[in-house]
Amino acid sequence: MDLAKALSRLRRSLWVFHLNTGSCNGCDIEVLDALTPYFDVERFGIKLVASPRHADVALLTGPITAKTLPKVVKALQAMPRPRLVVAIGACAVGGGIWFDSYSVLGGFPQLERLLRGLGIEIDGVVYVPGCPARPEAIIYGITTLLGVTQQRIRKRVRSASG
Amino acid sequence: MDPILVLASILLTLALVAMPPLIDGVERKVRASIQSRIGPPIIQTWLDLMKLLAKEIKLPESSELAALTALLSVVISVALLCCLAVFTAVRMVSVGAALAIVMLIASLHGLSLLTACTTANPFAAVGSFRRVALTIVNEAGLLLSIALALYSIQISSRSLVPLAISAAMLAISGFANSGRLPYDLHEAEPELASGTVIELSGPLLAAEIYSHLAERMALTALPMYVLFAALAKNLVVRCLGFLAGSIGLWLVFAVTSTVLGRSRVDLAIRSLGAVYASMAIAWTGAVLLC
Amino acid sequence: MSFIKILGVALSRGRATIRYPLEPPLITPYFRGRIEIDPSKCVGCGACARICPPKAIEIVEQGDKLAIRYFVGRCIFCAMCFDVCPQSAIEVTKDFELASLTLEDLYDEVVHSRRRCSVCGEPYLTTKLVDRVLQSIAPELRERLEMCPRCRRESVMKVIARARIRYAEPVEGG
Amino acid sequence: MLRRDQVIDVLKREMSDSVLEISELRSATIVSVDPRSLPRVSIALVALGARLRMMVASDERPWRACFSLYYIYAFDREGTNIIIHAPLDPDRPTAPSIVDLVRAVDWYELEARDLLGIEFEGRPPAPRFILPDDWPEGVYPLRKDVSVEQLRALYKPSPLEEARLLGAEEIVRIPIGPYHPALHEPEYFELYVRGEKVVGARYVGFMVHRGIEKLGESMKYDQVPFIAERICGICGFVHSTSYCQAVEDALGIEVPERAEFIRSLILEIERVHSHLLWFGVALHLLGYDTGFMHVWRIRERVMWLAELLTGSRKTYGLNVVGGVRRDIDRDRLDKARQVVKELRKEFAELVKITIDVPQVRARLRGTGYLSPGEAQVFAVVGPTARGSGIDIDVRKDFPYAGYKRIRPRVAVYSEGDNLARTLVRVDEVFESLDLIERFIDEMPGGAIRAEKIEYEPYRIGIGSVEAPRGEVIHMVITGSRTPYRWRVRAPTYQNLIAVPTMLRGVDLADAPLTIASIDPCFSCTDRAIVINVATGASRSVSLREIVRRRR
Repeated sequence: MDLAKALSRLRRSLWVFHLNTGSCNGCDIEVLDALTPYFDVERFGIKLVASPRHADVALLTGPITAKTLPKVVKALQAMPRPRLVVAIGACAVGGGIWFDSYSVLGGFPQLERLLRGLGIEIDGVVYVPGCPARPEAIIYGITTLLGVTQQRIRKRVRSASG
Repeated sequence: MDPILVLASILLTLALVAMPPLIDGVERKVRASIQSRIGPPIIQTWLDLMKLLAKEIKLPESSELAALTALLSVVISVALLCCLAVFTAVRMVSVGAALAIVMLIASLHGLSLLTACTTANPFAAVGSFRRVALTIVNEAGLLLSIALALYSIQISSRSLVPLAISAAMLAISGFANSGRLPYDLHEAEPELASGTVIELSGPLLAAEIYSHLAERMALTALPMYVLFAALAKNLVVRCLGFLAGSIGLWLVFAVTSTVLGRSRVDLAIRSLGAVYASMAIAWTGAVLLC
Repeated sequence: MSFIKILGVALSRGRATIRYPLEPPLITPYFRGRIEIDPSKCVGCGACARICPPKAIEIVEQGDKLAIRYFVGRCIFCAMCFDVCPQSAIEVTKDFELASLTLEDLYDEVVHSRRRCSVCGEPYLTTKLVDRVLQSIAPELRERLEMCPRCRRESVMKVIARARIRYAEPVEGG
Repeated sequence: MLRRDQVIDVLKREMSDSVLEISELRSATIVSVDPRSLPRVSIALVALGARLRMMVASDERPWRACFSLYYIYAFDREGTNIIIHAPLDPDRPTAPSIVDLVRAVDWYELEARDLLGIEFEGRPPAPRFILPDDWPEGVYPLRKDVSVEQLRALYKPSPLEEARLLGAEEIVRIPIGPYHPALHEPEYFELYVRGEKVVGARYVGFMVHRGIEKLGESMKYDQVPFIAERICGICGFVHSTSYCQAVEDALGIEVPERAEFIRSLILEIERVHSHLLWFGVALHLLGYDTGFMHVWRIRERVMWLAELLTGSRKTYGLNVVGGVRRDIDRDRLDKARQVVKELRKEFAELVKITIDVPQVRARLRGTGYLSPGEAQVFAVVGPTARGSGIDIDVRKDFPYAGYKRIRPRVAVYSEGDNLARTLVRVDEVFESLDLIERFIDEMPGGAIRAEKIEYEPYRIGIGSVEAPRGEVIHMVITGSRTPYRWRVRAPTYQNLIAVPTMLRGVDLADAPLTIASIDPCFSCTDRAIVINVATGASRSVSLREIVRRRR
């Protein structure tokens, strides 16, 4: 299987699977909103599918609660490669307001470490901050992942005394 | 055989084989504009298929048969399109031709049931059982309307009304058979599953999608084949009329399914039964009157 | 059959889609996006870090340096930090295009130098904060502000102890 | 008319031996009773027509050396709250179960058992569903002697699934995943089906347990509204309002009227967006995607309006204890009025069209039936109750915020099917649009936040709000710097119990819509973990078995 070829074809046809890992629904309704007339992601060839077997991208929302973790791992494992992940919202990116709770894993970075241990490769990740991430932000995240738009934000370290 | 007929058959077959994903793209665009949005580019379905071909195949355990059934269904659906194209080009309207078409359609449905069983997914199974339940009613309707159409052609010199009624009936059974709203019951529960193909991935899924679209094309083209093969004597008019009619009917179907919701198995069977019965009565009336 | 009218609705409303990112987003002037810390105004007092509900702003102490670290990935865009900042160093922008391919790029640090305690030499508050406070308080209190909290406590305790002895003396003597 | 004192009289007269103490709160009366007399007290209250709003269990050993149970009963018509408080033994907390008498208490008891280790006598032993299967024995997260840090050290989530006693994986096998039919929420109903008919159902959920109540007990008073808002991303403002009202109730804070009007205004905007969202999703579940798209198209205006008024499309971040953070100027209020006007027209047109679609009509009418009697027994709330002819609405029964001055008209339908619940919501959208206009017109001037707030420990307050899904109720026991105990009860928590009843006899195809017809919000409910075991009485066959047999 030619990963590079498949990845380049994803640029014009992207099927997404919505993976809620215990989010508050805020990002989830914005994901759904992105499908509706005002934002209409279908114009990019993006389609929401019901089975991870059909999906190219998992739209991951939520901080990954203990109870969903095994199911999330299984769903990601079921996706055929190349498989991408869009971590949507403060919870999926950094654990959100509950990052230090006892019953959550605390976002996709932690999950990625676990996945690596289990031998499940992810071929691309984009982090979309927001609480909830607005539909435009989700669109921007996906286009950034596909290389259509450029990432704007960069790490900054500035001195206060200067 | 006349070489021009051979050429026409080949061209028509190629057009029919290449068209389904393209018209599906148009259908998606039409649906989008009814929903006040832009929608995907017209070649989107082709792009989707190309992408799926490049993806990894992930098979659930003990479902090696799925690969076989997926390929087989592509072969059968292409054969189906082939039959329609050739029969139209050479103006072959007979009981034998009708039987060949019905057999091919029935075997496609049988195959999708087999695919669902190989994947052992409960939703795939529910989906295919529903499809079978609906198919039993539909196949009866299809057979009936083809029989009525064949008879109407024979009496078409007397009156065209019976032929029109039977063609409409054929179109309705084609619409119900093509897995569009409100009759896409095999999709099981909307978000829990995508019906019989739920466990397939990559090229296998592409094969299933293509064969599904090809079957849709065949079902749409069926009433056009009956009409044009029976009535149009000129080869060019016949072939182009057949093609244009099929595309037009496809778009009518697209708009119809966009303004309707999904039916339920019992409702669907009841409503379809009522439609077939009343149309058969109307046809009988028309035959008796002319 | 009035459900057919949906076609009329579609026709009369036309296309609703905004071609973002080609067209501007559907955003109001009141939208709260990423916060921007002005390093020239920030004194590193840490009020923002204390109020931040998801702890997206943290104080990181590393030796002589103290960093106000803002992790936009965990930010909930509530603007509580904007409300509490005594220096008005925090601005709420309308920036929502924050998608990043790496986690690293979601961090924004404002680094302060820390003042060393005049007694034990341990770093404590930021130089800027101490300087700012030094300007505004009475000269006799300045000395104490130049100490770290521990040394200040000790010096205060010493004063209190001394006072108590002085206060106790006449009682015992009498 | 039943008055608070009459109820107290009855309690005093009939069980003088077991009533320990009676004290008055701002919005309720607390009656402390001997735990052993709980069944008798419950019977007496239910006989008088009380409805169980919530039960709160709390570890009060550091405060008054006991565990406590608070049963909050309401007499809706009179707007009276009676809290039955039962102090339990600090070392071996046990209480008699009243689930046989008050059906609605089922989940509360299970939750108290699992999160606080309180034993309820007379319940059949149920397996633990609270917290993940591999959660350590004897650790109760809501007890005060264990901190969040300790819990994190004790338990690490495991990526590999443990075998489930329930056989939950029997029906839906990954890779479909137990994802919500409407919103892809991780929730899971086990359906028992014969042919196409559902003969029983069981909710296997609490996938979204994020430990909110525990976290809230370590946050400052003004930080809690933000976590409360994130209990639910659809109706979050309801939770932050409810929390703030509970604290204000406990401490006797007077909220300026303008702040109350702003709260009500935003609550109604949230209701409109939530109901439009639900209506769209319901149409989508019926396969009518065109309707879904158009409903969401007009909903986008509401989202835009919410952002204009509050600065965020969702999770508005407006509430703080004692009022609201930001004022809304005249200019924006005028724009809101404009949006409301357009919306009313467009929505009326769309409702007419969508309800007329043959499949939508046929599949809404008569499906998912819940009789008024059953609705009462399960103590369901919100549109689920109002669709079954029960006329309750917090805005009317326990007026709060702006509803003290402006009373809403309440839509009630008695059919009890999916259509009735849909129509209740449709009517409520129109009513909310009217209310928004009235709140804008009659908005008083003045301050938007109470001036000085002093936090005193160990005061009890309750705050309740009519959310789009029904009654939300929060109870707060104050601490000196953070809330001591904060209990949240979302409407779905009450309504889910009724779903298996509604599903019985429904076609498999209509099951997702029926589940969705209570407008479930699992993230609200799952801040704690519970399971309901209410399977069909008849011989139940799992879907997968059917598949196997037919093959």
